[in-house]
Amino acid sequence: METIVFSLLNGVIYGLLLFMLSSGLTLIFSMMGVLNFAHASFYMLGAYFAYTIMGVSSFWLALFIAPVLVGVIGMGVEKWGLRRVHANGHVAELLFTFGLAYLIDEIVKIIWGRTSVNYQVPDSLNFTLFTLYGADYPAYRIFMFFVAVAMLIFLWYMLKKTRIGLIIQAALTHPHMVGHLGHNVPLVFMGVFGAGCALAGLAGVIGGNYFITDPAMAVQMGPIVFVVVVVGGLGSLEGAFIAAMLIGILQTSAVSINASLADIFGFLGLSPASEVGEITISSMAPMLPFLLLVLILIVKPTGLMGDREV
Amino acid sequence: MHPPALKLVNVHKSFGPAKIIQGVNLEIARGERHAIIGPNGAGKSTLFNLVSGLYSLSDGEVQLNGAVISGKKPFQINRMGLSRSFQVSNIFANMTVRENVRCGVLYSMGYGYSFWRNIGNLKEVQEKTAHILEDVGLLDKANLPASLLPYADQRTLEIAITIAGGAEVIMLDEPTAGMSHSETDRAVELIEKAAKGKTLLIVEHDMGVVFGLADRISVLVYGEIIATGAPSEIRGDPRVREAYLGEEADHIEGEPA
Amino acid sequence: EMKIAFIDPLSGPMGPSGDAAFTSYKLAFEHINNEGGINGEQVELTGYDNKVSPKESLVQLQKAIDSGARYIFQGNGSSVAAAIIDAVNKHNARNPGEEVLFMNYAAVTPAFTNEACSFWHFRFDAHADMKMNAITDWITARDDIQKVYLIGQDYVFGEAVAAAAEKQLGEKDSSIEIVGNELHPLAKVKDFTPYIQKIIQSEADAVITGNWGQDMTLLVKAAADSGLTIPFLTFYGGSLGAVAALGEGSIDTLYQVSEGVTNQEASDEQYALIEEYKQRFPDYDYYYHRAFVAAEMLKAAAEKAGSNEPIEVAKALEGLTVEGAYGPVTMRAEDHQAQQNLYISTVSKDVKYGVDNIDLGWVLVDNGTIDASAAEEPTTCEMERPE
Amino acid sequence: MSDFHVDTAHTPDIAPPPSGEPMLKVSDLHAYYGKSHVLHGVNMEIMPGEVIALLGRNGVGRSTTAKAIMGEVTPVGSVKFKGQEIGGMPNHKIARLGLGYVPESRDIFPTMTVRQNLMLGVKDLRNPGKYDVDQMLDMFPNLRSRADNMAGVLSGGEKQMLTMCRTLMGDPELIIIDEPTEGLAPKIVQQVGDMIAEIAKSGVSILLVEQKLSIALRIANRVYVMGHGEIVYGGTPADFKTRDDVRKEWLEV
Amino acid sequence: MTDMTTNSAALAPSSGEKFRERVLPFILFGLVLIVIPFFGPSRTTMTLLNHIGINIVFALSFNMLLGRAGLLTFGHAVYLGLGGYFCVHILNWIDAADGGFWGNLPVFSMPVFGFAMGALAGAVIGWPSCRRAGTAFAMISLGVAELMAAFAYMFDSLFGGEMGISGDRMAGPEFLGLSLGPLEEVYWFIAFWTFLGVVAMYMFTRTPLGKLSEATRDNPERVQFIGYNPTRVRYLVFIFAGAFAGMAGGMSAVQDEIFTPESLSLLPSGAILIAAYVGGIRYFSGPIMGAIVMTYMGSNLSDYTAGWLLYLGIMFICVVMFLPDGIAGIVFGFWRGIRSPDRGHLMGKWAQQLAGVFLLAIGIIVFVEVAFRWSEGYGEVWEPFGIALPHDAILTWIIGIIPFVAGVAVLRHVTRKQEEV
Ligand SMILES: Nc1ncnc2c1ncn2[C@@H]1O[C@H](COP(=O)(O)OP(=O)(O)OP(=O)(O)O)[C@@H](O)[C@H]1O
Ligand SMILES: Nc1ncnc2c1ncn2[C@@H]1O[C@H](COP(=O)(O)OP(=O)(O)OP(=O)(O)O)[C@@H](O)[C@H]1O
Ligand SMILES: CC(C)C[C@H](N)C(=O)O
Ligand SMILES: [Mg+2]
Ligand SMILES: [Mg+2]
Repeated sequence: METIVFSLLNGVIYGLLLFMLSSGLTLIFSMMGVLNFAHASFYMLGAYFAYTIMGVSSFWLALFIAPVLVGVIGMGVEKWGLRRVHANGHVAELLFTFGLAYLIDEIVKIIWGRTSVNYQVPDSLNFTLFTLYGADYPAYRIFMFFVAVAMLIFLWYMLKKTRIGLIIQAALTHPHMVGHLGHNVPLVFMGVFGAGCALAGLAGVIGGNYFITDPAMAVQMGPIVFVVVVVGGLGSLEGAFIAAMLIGILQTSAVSINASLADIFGFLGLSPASEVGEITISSMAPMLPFLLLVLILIVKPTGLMGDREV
Repeated sequence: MHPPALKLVNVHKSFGPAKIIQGVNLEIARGERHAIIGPNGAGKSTLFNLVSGLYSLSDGEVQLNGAVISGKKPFQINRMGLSRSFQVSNIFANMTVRENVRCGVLYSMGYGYSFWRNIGNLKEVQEKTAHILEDVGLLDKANLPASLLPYADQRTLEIAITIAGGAEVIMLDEPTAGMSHSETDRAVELIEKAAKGKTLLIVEHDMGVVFGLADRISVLVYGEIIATGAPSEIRGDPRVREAYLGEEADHIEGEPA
Repeated sequence: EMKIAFIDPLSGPMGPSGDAAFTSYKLAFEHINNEGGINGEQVELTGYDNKVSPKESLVQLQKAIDSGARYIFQGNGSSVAAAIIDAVNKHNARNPGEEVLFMNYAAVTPAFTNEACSFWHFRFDAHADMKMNAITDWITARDDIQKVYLIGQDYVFGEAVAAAAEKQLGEKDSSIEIVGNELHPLAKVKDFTPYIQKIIQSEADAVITGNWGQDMTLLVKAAADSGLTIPFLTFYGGSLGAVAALGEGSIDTLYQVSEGVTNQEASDEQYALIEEYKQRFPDYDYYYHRAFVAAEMLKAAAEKAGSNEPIEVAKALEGLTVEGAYGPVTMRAEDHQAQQNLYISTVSKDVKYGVDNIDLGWVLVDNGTIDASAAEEPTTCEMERPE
Repeated sequence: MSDFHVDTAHTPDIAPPPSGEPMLKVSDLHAYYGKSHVLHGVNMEIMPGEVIALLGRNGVGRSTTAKAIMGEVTPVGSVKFKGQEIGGMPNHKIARLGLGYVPESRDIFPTMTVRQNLMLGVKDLRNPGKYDVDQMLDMFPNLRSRADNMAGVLSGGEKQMLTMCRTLMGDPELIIIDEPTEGLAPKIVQQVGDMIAEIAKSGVSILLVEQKLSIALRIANRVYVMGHGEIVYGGTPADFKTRDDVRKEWLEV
Repeated sequence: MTDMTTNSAALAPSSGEKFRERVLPFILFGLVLIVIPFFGPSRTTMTLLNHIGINIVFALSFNMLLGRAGLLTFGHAVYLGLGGYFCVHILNWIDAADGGFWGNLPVFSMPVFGFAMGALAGAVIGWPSCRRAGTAFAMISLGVAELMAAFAYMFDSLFGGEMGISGDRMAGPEFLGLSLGPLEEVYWFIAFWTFLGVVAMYMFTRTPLGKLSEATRDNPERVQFIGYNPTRVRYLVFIFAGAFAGMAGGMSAVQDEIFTPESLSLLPSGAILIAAYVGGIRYFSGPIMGAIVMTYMGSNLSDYTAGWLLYLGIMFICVVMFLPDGIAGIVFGFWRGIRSPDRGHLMGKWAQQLAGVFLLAIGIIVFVEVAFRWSEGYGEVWEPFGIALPHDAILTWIIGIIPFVAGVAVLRHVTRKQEEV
């Protein structure tokens, strides 16, 4: 029971963070068809900006300014980089963002050093909310929860309920037609890319102090974010949410399961002393998302909720 | 008595709720040159896609020389002797013209997926390629990348790839679309030559081409064949006039070769 | 000029660990150079970043050797050390007359000075069994610890720590129960909360961990967040940031075994060194005492041999004793394992030298001194020596 | 590019347009697809309130003319709308000047409802045009019954109506409509024709690219005929009806 | 095109042309390989050359997928890794064997085993993944790479955990008198297999399957209608690509004598992607050039500057944005240019472009170098050519900004003029 409750609590938090990260990527992909490899780098930028802003001002200010800064950078990238590459096709776009990720990582190292910075949870959120089965539950996690939910609502509202959402959705399939109706499609695209990056930046502000802010954070988060987006179904916000939760809970609960493969498959004659038998579920946690990715792509290439093939 | 080269039995196709092909029955005899005409969106290309295996049928059956081909993969159908072209040029853009045609030749000459033979040393392949290029008049552009060809030449290349494999049944989807008068004339000449002794199924909006080339014509409207017959019958058919030809029927001249 | 290569992570998650040692060697060799070098030759120390990757380390090793370095210092990661030992053995066999020596200052998998020992390898840190001995002694002496949780990094060293703990606890006090034995991926975990959750549920009274670098810091950070306050018996609680992460919570919960503690009684000279280090490298604290010892032993051996040729120096190092700031250090000739005093310390407010730029620091616990003779462990090494 | 310029506007077959300030003036317009040269110097003028039919055989470049005006293909030459050069302008700016375009491909947004499609035609919500959604739906009862359906399931004729209404929502002064009756059943062709006549009555100028002479001649004030990438004839429907030679040479197969 | 005869033989290149274009380059390549050791390269250079050889084979095998078959993969290192691991195991079996098959097996043959293992891995992993192309294929390859790396960390007995597995290349009987101990001997080994690999992969492009892989890249739909199954074509090419990657793994096993799980991960896969792309994926020789340049930079640039990764990133982005044909595109463009009639005009343009790039590079280098030293925080000052450029001096920033702006201006000017033509 305890195990389940804790796994859920932690899994949901991790899942929400994954969702925050992948929502921007989903946004960008569904609008522009660009798989942004540098997305996790924008997440990292968000964390570092927040750290720097917090140094001179407060966390709350950082919470607003850092994502905006990241968004502006994203818009610049779209305007001067991505747009040019667009003509050479999706592979070129993908490689462009791939290179961009390298570049951002290096620049971050120049500015903030090669080791982690001390980006801390603000004092106002640094208290124990409740104690459950002898373990404290920090208030910050609940804060994360609310921010993620707010993001979900905001995105959903933007995509489904506003005219901008409509324009973007229309521009995805018929960009020229939307232009002929008098809407500025390049501006919309730039805005979308910027917004997607800003969302990544926001995730960075929130996640950077929950985890750790160092130059490796982008590389470590990058692949998993792709897993979320692809498993959820490219371009599907709901899918990304479900996949993020699924992966968050899956991975966290795997860590808390002590059973080994032999315990599970013992009836097949798998010996606990054998190399395969002694592998524990918890040690398999890191590879589960990727297993899921490969399986999903083979079985259902549209992902859980997507309506088009990757 | 030979079975018909191509036989469509009660062919249906729906995309979701949209019923695009609604029960087409058609027999095309060996050696026949058959044209399908009809308004845009009637389902002509869809019919081609069904026959050639790109789409799967919702209902009905397609036979090639008596053998059922519906349900087979496009490459299997191709190997059974049916080859098609596309309405929008569908060539290998980054390869040269010669390579394009050579790819079309390879399978029919039995080279399959071979990876132990140097393609340059395959004499027959080279000769057949050159032969086809000469026939279609692209020999002088053989070493140009296909994407650099002018539009009409790309259409010609499209036909060349289609006939390269030497299939018995050739299906051409608007082969002269976008060609000028003289180009169209040349294309018709080429098609006649290539289809000699073979079965030809062609979709065209250019009535000059259709009436000049076809032995028989079928008219497809809203997924149904409303008339099939010799060109003269079709021209006079009031339903066809109403649905497709309109005033134009009066202007179609004889049947120039 | 005597070229010395330092191969360790200098960037990435484990970067600070390597850099802290690198700065220590810089200062140590600077002092040696100021005093006229080794046998009159100035030491030139160069850092090579290996990102804790064995394969990358070999590339860097090759580069170092090609640039003329004959002494290789490395410590972060036994997996790397194993690769370097292997590569150095091969190099020395294939290139007689151009031998290089591997000076291991921190990779403490016991095998390196037992079954896998090599004439070309010298270890200046006490190995895992030796340190674990100190820890298990301390635990068995405490009556309130009945359940112990083992957590470590999933690689040779982590496995060695776990094995040593299991074996020694079983031998010393069969009433102590091991309620968890967990290995997690090296330098990849970002959130230890699920692991801490497991520890809480196991109702353990103490945790033993060999974690280092980021894995140490994040582990105790997650523990603090979840309100877990049982003792953590560590090899590397002194890793950058761990004390800061726990804050005052680290008092009497964070323990470590090391070859010296800055706040223990020492000479003025030593105090001056500690202060100089902090002043030069404000990001770090004086932590790698053995780096200074290793540099000193190298100098002593070379001068004893009267040569900077590795093979001569190696022979001279065998059995050499130098007087360190926290007691004598002897390089045992049998297996090239340094023998020295070990100290168990914990965090206190009442200190001369704080760490992590806060006013908490390490102090010796009662009876925290283990004499070199008590810390000594037998070896199974059958060393092949060049004639 | 060749610099020399044949002023076809004064060849005998092209009657001068009514005098006045043209709403749209296309002069010596060339266009290319890659290396193929499709438009070879198109000249035409459209006066305010006029309905112009652009005729020609398949593939002569009528659609390309429309696309070049709208910036869909790069225009080489001059395109002036209300006196302003619009060649090279981004397409949304052209649209905002009051030039509407209904392309051949229709391009409805299939996953949105009819109503949403219409709403997207409004350029600026704070400043809507003279039509609102309800008026549009009144005009086309067919559409009203499907207002909340996904546009993707509409029939071809309905789609065509929807695209035209959508463009009207943006309050254009001139609409370029490309082959509105292509592939439509004769009955629907009739309907669409009526609708265009309706729109024209409300004062919007129309450039109609059309193949069906019956419709074109019924609603147009003037007719242009294209051949080989240029305008080869211009005149009133009445004059055109007398010109069998033009029909024979440029329109029939 | 000049020869416009209807003679079919004239279509194919003449034997002279064939020789010049298809045989001569390989003879030259072989000669270069043979001549290099006579310049007496240092051990460092030898190691570098050996790694270049390995990466040439690896990059070419990668390009069989990306450049030729249009399959973008983020997991190509998996096949190199598996091939390499297999060979390290064999090295150990040879070492342990007393006679028998393993005892008599020369280490020289390792690449053959790597090839076989790579092919096997390609056949197994390719089976599910080749059913998809495009982004789905790319994502599957990414998942597979992460999965294999995680898997490798779990199975110590096969992959040796963090530590990896090492072997001894001097084990077993000598072959061709090569003990493979000293680096010079390893060089001959690498040179032999590199040459063989390059020739084999070139020949592959000339087979029907090779041509079909290009056709499938350009238009998988159409391939179906000329009688081929695009999935089958991809799958077969995938197996070959895996095999040659495995061969590179075998070469690497002998050169480095160690394999670790991280060699299966995304990082080396990404590195080879960059190398091939920078070299130019549209040319057969592109990846070769890319492998040479990137391996050199990867191992040597870091000696000159801490910012080498940043330079690599900038370079890669520039290639993606401005030179989609990569280094090979420049080289061949230059070669064509100097033989074309308006070479005078072209030379002028190139000179301007070169000047622009040069200025831009100066600007960037100043920024990066100064920034790096500033960020190190040890107060080191960059002194190129004896001019001290501390980060807080205005002069520094002037020296950075002026060439940068000038470079951008020159390059824009050249592009503009080009567009006007
Ligand atoms: N994959 C598909 N999904 C949904 N609808 C389709 C699909 N393919 C074709 N259609 C629809 O089927 C109808 C018939 O299309 P088809 O391309 O067969 O027409 P056609 O007779 O060839 O017309 P044209 O003369 O313009 O080429 C069209 O309304 C088209 O929108
Ligand atoms: N995207 C394109 N790429 C290359 N050529 C094209 C393209 N679009 C059209 N063309 C060619 O340009 C010429 C003019 O095309 P356009 O679409 O303007 O003709 P049209 O007069 O509108 O005829 P229709 O609409 O009846 O086919 C044709 O020869 C056509 O084949
Ligand atoms: C730097 C040290 C913490 C390394 C560790 N003791 C090991 O042997 O792997
Ligand atoms: Mg069609
Ligand atoms: Mg048209």
